[in-house]
Amino acid sequence: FTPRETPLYEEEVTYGLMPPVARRMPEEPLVVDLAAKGRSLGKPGGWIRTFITQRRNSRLAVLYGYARLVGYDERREIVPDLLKSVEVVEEREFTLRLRRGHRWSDGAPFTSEDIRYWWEDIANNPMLSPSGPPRFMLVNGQPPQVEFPDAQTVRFRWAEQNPDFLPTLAAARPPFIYRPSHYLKRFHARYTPEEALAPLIAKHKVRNWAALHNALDDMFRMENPAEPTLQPWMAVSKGSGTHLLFQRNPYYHRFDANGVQLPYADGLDVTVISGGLIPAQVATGKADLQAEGLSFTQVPVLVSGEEGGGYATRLWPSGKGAEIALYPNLNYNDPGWRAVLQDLRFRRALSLAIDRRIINRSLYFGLAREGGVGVLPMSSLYKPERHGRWAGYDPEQAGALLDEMGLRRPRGELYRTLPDGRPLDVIVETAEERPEVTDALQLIAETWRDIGVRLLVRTADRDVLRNRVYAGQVMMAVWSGWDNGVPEPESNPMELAPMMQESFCWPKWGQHYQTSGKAGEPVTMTVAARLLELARAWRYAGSEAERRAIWERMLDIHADNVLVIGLVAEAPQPVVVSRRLRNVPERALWLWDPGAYFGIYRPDEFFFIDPDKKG
Amino acid sequence: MLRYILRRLCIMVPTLIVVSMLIFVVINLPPGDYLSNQIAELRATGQESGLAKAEFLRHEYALDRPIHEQYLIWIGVWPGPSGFNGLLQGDLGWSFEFGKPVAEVVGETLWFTVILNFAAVLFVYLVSFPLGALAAIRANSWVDYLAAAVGYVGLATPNFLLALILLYYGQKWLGLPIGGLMDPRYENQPMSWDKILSVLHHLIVPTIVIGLHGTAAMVRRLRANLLDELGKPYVVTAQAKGVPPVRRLVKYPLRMALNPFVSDIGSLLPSLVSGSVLISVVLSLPTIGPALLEALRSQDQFLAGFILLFISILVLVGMLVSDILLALLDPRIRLSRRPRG
Amino acid sequence: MTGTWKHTVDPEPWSPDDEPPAASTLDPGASAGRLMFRRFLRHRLAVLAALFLGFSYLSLPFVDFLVPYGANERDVEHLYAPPQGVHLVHEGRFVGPFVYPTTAQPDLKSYRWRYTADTGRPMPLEFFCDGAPYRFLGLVEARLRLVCPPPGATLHLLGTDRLGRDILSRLAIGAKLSLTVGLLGIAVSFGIGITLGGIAGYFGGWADWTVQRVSEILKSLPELPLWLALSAAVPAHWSPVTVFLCISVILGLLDWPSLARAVRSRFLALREEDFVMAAELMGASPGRIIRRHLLPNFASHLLASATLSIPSMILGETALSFLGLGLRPPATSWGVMLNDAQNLMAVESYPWVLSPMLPVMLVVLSFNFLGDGLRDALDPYHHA
Amino acid sequence: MLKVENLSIRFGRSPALRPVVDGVGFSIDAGQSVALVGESGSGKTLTCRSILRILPRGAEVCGGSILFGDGADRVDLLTLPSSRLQAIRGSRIAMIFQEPMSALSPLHSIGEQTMEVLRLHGSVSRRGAKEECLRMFERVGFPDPGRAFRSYPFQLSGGLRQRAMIAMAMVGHPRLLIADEPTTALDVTLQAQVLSLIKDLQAESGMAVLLVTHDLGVVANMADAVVVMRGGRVMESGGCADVLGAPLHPYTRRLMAAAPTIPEQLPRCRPLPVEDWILEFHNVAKTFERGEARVKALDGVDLSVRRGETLAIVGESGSGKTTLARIAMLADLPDAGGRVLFRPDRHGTAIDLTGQAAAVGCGYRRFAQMVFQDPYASLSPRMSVGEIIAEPLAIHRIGTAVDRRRRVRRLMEQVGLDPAWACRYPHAFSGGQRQRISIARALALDPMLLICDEPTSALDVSVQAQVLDLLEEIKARLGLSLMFISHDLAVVARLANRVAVMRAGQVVEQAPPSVLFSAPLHPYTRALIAASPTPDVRRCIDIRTVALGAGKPDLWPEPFRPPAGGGLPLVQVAPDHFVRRAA
Ligand SMILES: Nc1ncnc2c1ncn2[C@@H]1O[C@H](COP(=O)(O)OP(=O)(O)OP(=O)(O)O)[C@@H](O)[C@H]1O
Ligand SMILES: Nc1ncnc2c1ncn2[C@@H]1O[C@H](COP(=O)(O)OP(=O)(O)OP(=O)(O)O)[C@@H](O)[C@H]1O
Ligand SMILES: [Mg+2]
Ligand SMILES: [Mg+2]
Repeated sequence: FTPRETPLYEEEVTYGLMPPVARRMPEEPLVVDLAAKGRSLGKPGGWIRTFITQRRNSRLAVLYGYARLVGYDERREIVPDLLKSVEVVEEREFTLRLRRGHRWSDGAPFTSEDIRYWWEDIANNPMLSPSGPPRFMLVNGQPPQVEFPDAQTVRFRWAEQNPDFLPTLAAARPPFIYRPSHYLKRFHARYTPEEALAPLIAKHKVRNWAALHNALDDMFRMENPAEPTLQPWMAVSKGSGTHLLFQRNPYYHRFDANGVQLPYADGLDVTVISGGLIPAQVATGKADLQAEGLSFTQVPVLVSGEEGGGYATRLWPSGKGAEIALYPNLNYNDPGWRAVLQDLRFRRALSLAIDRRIINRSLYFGLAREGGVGVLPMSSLYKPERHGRWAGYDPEQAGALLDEMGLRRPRGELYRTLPDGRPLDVIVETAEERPEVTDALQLIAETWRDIGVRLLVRTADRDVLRNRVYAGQVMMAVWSGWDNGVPEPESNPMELAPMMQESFCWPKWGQHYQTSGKAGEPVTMTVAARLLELARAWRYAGSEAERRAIWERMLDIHADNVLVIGLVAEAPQPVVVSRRLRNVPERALWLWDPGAYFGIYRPDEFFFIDPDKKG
Repeated sequence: MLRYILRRLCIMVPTLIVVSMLIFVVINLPPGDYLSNQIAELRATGQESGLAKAEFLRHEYALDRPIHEQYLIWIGVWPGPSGFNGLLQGDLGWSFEFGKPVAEVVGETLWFTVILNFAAVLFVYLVSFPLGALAAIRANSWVDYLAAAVGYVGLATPNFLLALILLYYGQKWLGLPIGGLMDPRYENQPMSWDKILSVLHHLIVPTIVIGLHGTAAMVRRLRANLLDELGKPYVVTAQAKGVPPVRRLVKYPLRMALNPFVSDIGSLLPSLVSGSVLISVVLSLPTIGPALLEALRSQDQFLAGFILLFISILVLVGMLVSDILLALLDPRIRLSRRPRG
Repeated sequence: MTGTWKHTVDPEPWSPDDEPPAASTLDPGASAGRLMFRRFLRHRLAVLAALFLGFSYLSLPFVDFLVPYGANERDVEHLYAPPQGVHLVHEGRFVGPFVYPTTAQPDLKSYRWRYTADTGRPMPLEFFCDGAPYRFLGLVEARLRLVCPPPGATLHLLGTDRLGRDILSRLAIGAKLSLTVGLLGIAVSFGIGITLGGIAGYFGGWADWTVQRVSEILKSLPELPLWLALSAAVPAHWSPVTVFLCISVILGLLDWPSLARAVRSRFLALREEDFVMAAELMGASPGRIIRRHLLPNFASHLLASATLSIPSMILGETALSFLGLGLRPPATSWGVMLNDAQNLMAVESYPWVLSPMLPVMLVVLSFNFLGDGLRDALDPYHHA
Repeated sequence: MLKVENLSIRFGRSPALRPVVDGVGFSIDAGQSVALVGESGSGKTLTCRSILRILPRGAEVCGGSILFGDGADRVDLLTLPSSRLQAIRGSRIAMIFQEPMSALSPLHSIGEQTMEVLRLHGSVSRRGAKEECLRMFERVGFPDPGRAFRSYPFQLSGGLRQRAMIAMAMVGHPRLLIADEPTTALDVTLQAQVLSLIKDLQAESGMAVLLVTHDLGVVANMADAVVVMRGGRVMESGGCADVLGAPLHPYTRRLMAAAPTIPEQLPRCRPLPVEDWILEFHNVAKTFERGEARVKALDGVDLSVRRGETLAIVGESGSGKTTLARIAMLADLPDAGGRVLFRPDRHGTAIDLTGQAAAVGCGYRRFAQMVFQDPYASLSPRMSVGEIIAEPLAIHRIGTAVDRRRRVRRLMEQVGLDPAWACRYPHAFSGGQRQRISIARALALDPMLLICDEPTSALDVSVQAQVLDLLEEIKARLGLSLMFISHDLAVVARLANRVAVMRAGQVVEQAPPSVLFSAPLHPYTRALIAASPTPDVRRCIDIRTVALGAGKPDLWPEPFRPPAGGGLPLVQVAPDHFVRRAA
């Protein structure tokens, strides 16, 4: 294995501005076996052009870069990446081993000091972390014992199991438990005297050193180009304006078998533009890799532009539990309604009264998968018999269920009434970020009308909606179903149980659990209590089989109780890929976590066949 | 006159206080605040790792205090967590959304905003004055009808749609650029001829889209007002003096017809900043408009508050300017001899 | 010098009391209103516009009867169907109005529906037939329609949208809202604007001061956040139409300062005119002076402004729906339809969904010409 | 130089309509003046305007030609391309418009508007143009040309505005001057001054003048030839001496007969109820502020009007007559210290109008009416004449709509207007017709007190006589009290019970007409009377000497000369005869 110099940096190296690649790389680089993955070896060069819709999406370099201490591979298994290895003992003790000679993008060595700095000077500094260390570092409220035996080794040891630790490190948004201490110490009051900090505070127009530190330490959004990174691409432009450039990191730790340092592409060329314009831009060939801002409705335009734009449109299935799902709020404030919503028959009836085929056909050209919320076939937890339960279109049965509940239709009226005489108006609230949702609701309204249920739609801003749900003011919300549609037994089943305020079925129960009973309401429904119990048990389960069993049970409960009413899943997400760009999977799962969208498909391995040609 | 201006300036102070309070209240009307929303969002999407920063900021910017205290801290008459840091002290606050001081966010976009809207205003005036005058002189002729039809096509097409159509076909057939105010490669570059050209190139579509509405409105109003004046005897006098037609029109009836437009300057200035919000959003122009909308949506309160306050100040200044101009324009208003009311 | 002049006398016979013949151009006795009407009639386009608008408004109560489909009637088999023609002659034989049935095939290359017409099977249209039920005048359940598609075929003269709804029918039904509700907003804002502006401009002094301050505060009040806040505050069980109505009124309540300022500044100048003083000296009340003397002299501007607000009245909701406040389904209006059409898809692939632009344009232009005609009719200097 | 042949103008195309100008022809040579006289509404103004081709919209020349220039550059103005016409307008042919208030742009200062002519047609610098203007302002009798230069029309009195109009026309030294009633708003001495100025220019540059006027006295003194018009047709034309001396056409004769003159011997006044004042001014002063400068328009006026009496006010243009009238009508408030008292009933208490304007206002507004000096501006342009005349009735809610319409017809007939015109708008009338509309409106309410600001200045003598008869009749019938402002001393002599002569914001002499016209005391009064022209070609006044007027006050003889820095009191010299002089 002989490393080869990157053409982009050849000049710098010849003039001595940068050490040659052999001295830049870690002593133990990560050599990727592309052939084993069925990918081809590429050549370095070229910039990948793409668009984002908002400035804050500049995090995209961290998503596409997807360099994590440990990361998921394409099969969604966790493997070391920045780390040379990680040793786990009983899921309580984690020993992280760094790569010797690994360097930050500015050439400074990456050592255990960087992790210590994070733990001692950031996570446990009351100024920088007013509410203490992050929650994933606490088990039953207790922090770990942390040791730094040498420059390459870090050991975390908890009293009890912490199964979430590694998945969190591999998340789309990683916690960055390592920070460039050599850079950040300059802004930390513990290491830098006040006199030296004062001018910096003034220059950055912030109020104190902590604010300064916070502003300059931005590993995720990479807003500060001066801050070194370990990602394959580092920010070069100041990050102002609408054009962001991320250039290859000369000290990156991954290489291909030929000794070519990854990433292949010299950089990411990111333009901020409004969502409505992205299809127009893409259709004229202005993007090499684009998925953000594209939706299925635009596919005809994208396809018609393929010839002129020199790209191909691929449709990746979405990896969410459901693309659109209705969340009956089991904690709705109105007691009469709450009883109805908690009634299993009601939820089943509503689900049965949705004609998912028409929705699929009208909105997704029939390409999505009709069915309730559940795991997707890609997951090992998938069971076909769970799939269609209570999700077929059967208005008769639905009507019968409602009749059985005593929700009668007064003579000559179109809609039923509640037992207390109020009209059966189901108010569904949506954040209206996708036009499909409104259409789907309209279609649902029609079929629900047939069973005597009136659907009223109300739109609110995403944040407003969320706050209203938490407060129990929303009867039913529309959102996407389960963020992770492809869980494995190791995935935390929190989402399926009333363990967090954030899940729209039971915000108050979730809050109760989260705050250990300080706020919210205790679980009153047996099914929910059972789920809670199972999720707790998952945490202490010793083996994979045990966890799998728990998962199965939870999934069964969900499928049977229709706690969330899913409409369709695996909605096609258009992904536009330039014909010049290689190693991009033909079809893959489009998922935030685990996945980081493109991240786990390793965009640092994507390459241009003709890197010298200007795009 | 000077005394009048000074007096008006004094009146502006209480007005401004009232407005600033209203703004603050309105911004805080939706439940929650940026950071608590962000915290919720991070939790909901399982991004626990982002929380520390948000919590830090929440305390640092006193979002955990009651609203009246927040207002006073914002204004700068109440000590915040790190002393008096408010508008009065020149600290515009922090934009959570952009992750930098408000002053920086606004400073960047303000330039583009001014350029863009200046172009639009210029377009409006350059096109609508001749066209309006022509439509008035040749009232009910084909020129008039054509001007009306074109104007109303602009008015009757939703802005976004118009923008989209112009953009798409402009790009397809004329190679006009889409979105942004300049070619990305000139960003953060020193000013150069190419950069200016690029900006101009990018300005074409937005200017038309933003300007068309105003132009159409102006043409119609100008035509109506001019038609009223054209029959007046003093115009005949000018004719008898041998004043050439164009000059005659501009000097006499046009000046008279200007009155309602001058009174509207008050809204011209702020529209320089905010008028094009939605269009800028659609065309993804880096103006202050999208920043405002985004800030409002996400309750980025210091940013939104400052922009809104800024716009209000512009409104007030614009009204003042318009009153002064009105008096300058019409001596009868300036030297009114009749006491009343 | 005087001698150079020839002394001539008009040869015609003359008697001292014959009045010089009246050189009147207008016939005597006609009232001012009649004359105005006659002047209006001379403006061809205005008359045409008035007729068109009159027809449109008069037919509003009956649109449900006139169109073949209901506003929310969907046809899953005809998503994004292109406009369909009505034919009269089939293979050289006169059949009467008929359509060819069409069928859709998915085109999985371009992800579009392709429609093929079965030109072998002419299917005559039905008239005065039963279609989907609707509420006639909002009261009586009815099914009778002027024309229906033959069973097994469709009648989409302007095509269908993404959910397979007939665009022509939606257009006609949407007119009910588009042509009415927004007018309310205009009325409110004009009412307030003219009254307050008039008072401020005519009286000056503290009245002016107060109106000025209020309008300043109102104008500098941020509208955007207000809308955002409002969108959160609207109760869910309100029907979309009620919401829209409310918003139109609120829009009107917020919109008056501009007009008020224009009125005020014009009145400030006008009140210095002698004829205003003359009226005052005759003892006319301020209200009368404003109404009879000042406003008519500003009528052109007001008319122009009013016609200019028509498009925003029809399309205002498109901007509002951007902020989540617009009309929501199942209510239909032109704004909603255009809003749906606001994407490249429409422009590029399904241009017929843009067809609501046509009636908007027609209505707006009609209002404009109507306004022009009125202006000319009111203008004493105007000679056609 | 100008030859108008067979000119016909009409409104509207319909052949049923008679042309308003029908076959008019005349010619003017360089240096000559032709006077166009005739009935109000006979088409004089239209004829003049057709020369410059600035007819109102809707009017159309349907025949004839207008040749201008001599020899080779003779052109037909009716067919000339408009670009060439542009060059002629203002520079070679200039026009003085009949109604100066409306004809001046309200937004530009007088100086600016005047200068424009020079700047357009000569290649004069700004400085030069301004100097030229100031010189011309001086010549047309502006007391303070510099101030006038900066003034806006609404700040000037009617006479000053007219002078501005004249200056604007003459500053370009045109070859043909069309003067449409150029001196109606001027007092007789100023009138003489302006006429002499015109004569001077004629002599200097051979300017031709087309003079439209109602004042046969002016015709007699100015014109070489006369064209008499009626109903759009020329009744008689010829040399001035011929026509005025030996009129052939019966209409001309009637016109001559109707011309009022100051009789040699006025009958002594009928005694009036002595102390029944309906309106009293006590120490009324009015100061206007123009930037830094202050203009004292009225300076301690004490005047009273008896019930049933006609008080005529004559005086120098700009002496504050209109201001006084406006104060009487409460359109302006006098400076502090002044009082205006109104006594509604014979023995009732006097009400101070300045004090409680609003409270009394309404009653007062019902009883007191005013005829404005500039009728055009005082008529709402967007109301038909019928509506205008009926408006006072509508305001005070008198009668039904039908009653009002009947009343309008009656009033229109009384002032000599065709009632069929009730639906027309003010702009479609001639100057004189508008003046009559204004009078009709003022009479609509049968007022108790009528204030007329030059109500007959634009009327030809026969119509004027008709209107004066009407006023006298109403006065006799209703006991109307009249405050009558006029420059025409002949009219004053006929109508007034008492005359007040004003100068520079003060009353300088006050007496019954019989006394005043036979034995004037004040030098200014004397000058005024001397300057009044008579319609007799044989008794021409020497315009040049009378134009000097009474001269500057410091040239007056001793008892009348105001001491430096002080004023003189008003001294009673006989019962009812007051004069301002040293006691
Ligand atoms: N715009 C118009 N429309 C219709 N008739 C008009 C219009 N202007 C003038 N006239 C009529 O034309 C006739 C002639 O008007 P003109 O102004 O020439 O009269 P004049 O001789 O100047 O009268 P005066 O001495 O009163 O000024 C009048 O009867 C008038 O009513
Ligand atoms: N609004 C004003 N601002 C300043 N000066 C004014 C104003 N109105 C009138 N004046 C001045 O006051 C003086 C008196 O004006 P007024 O109109 O009373 O004169 P008048 O006697 O009616 O003259 P005329 O016979 O020419 O109409 C004039 O010098 C005039 O310029
Ligand atoms: Mg005239
Ligand atoms: Mg006067």
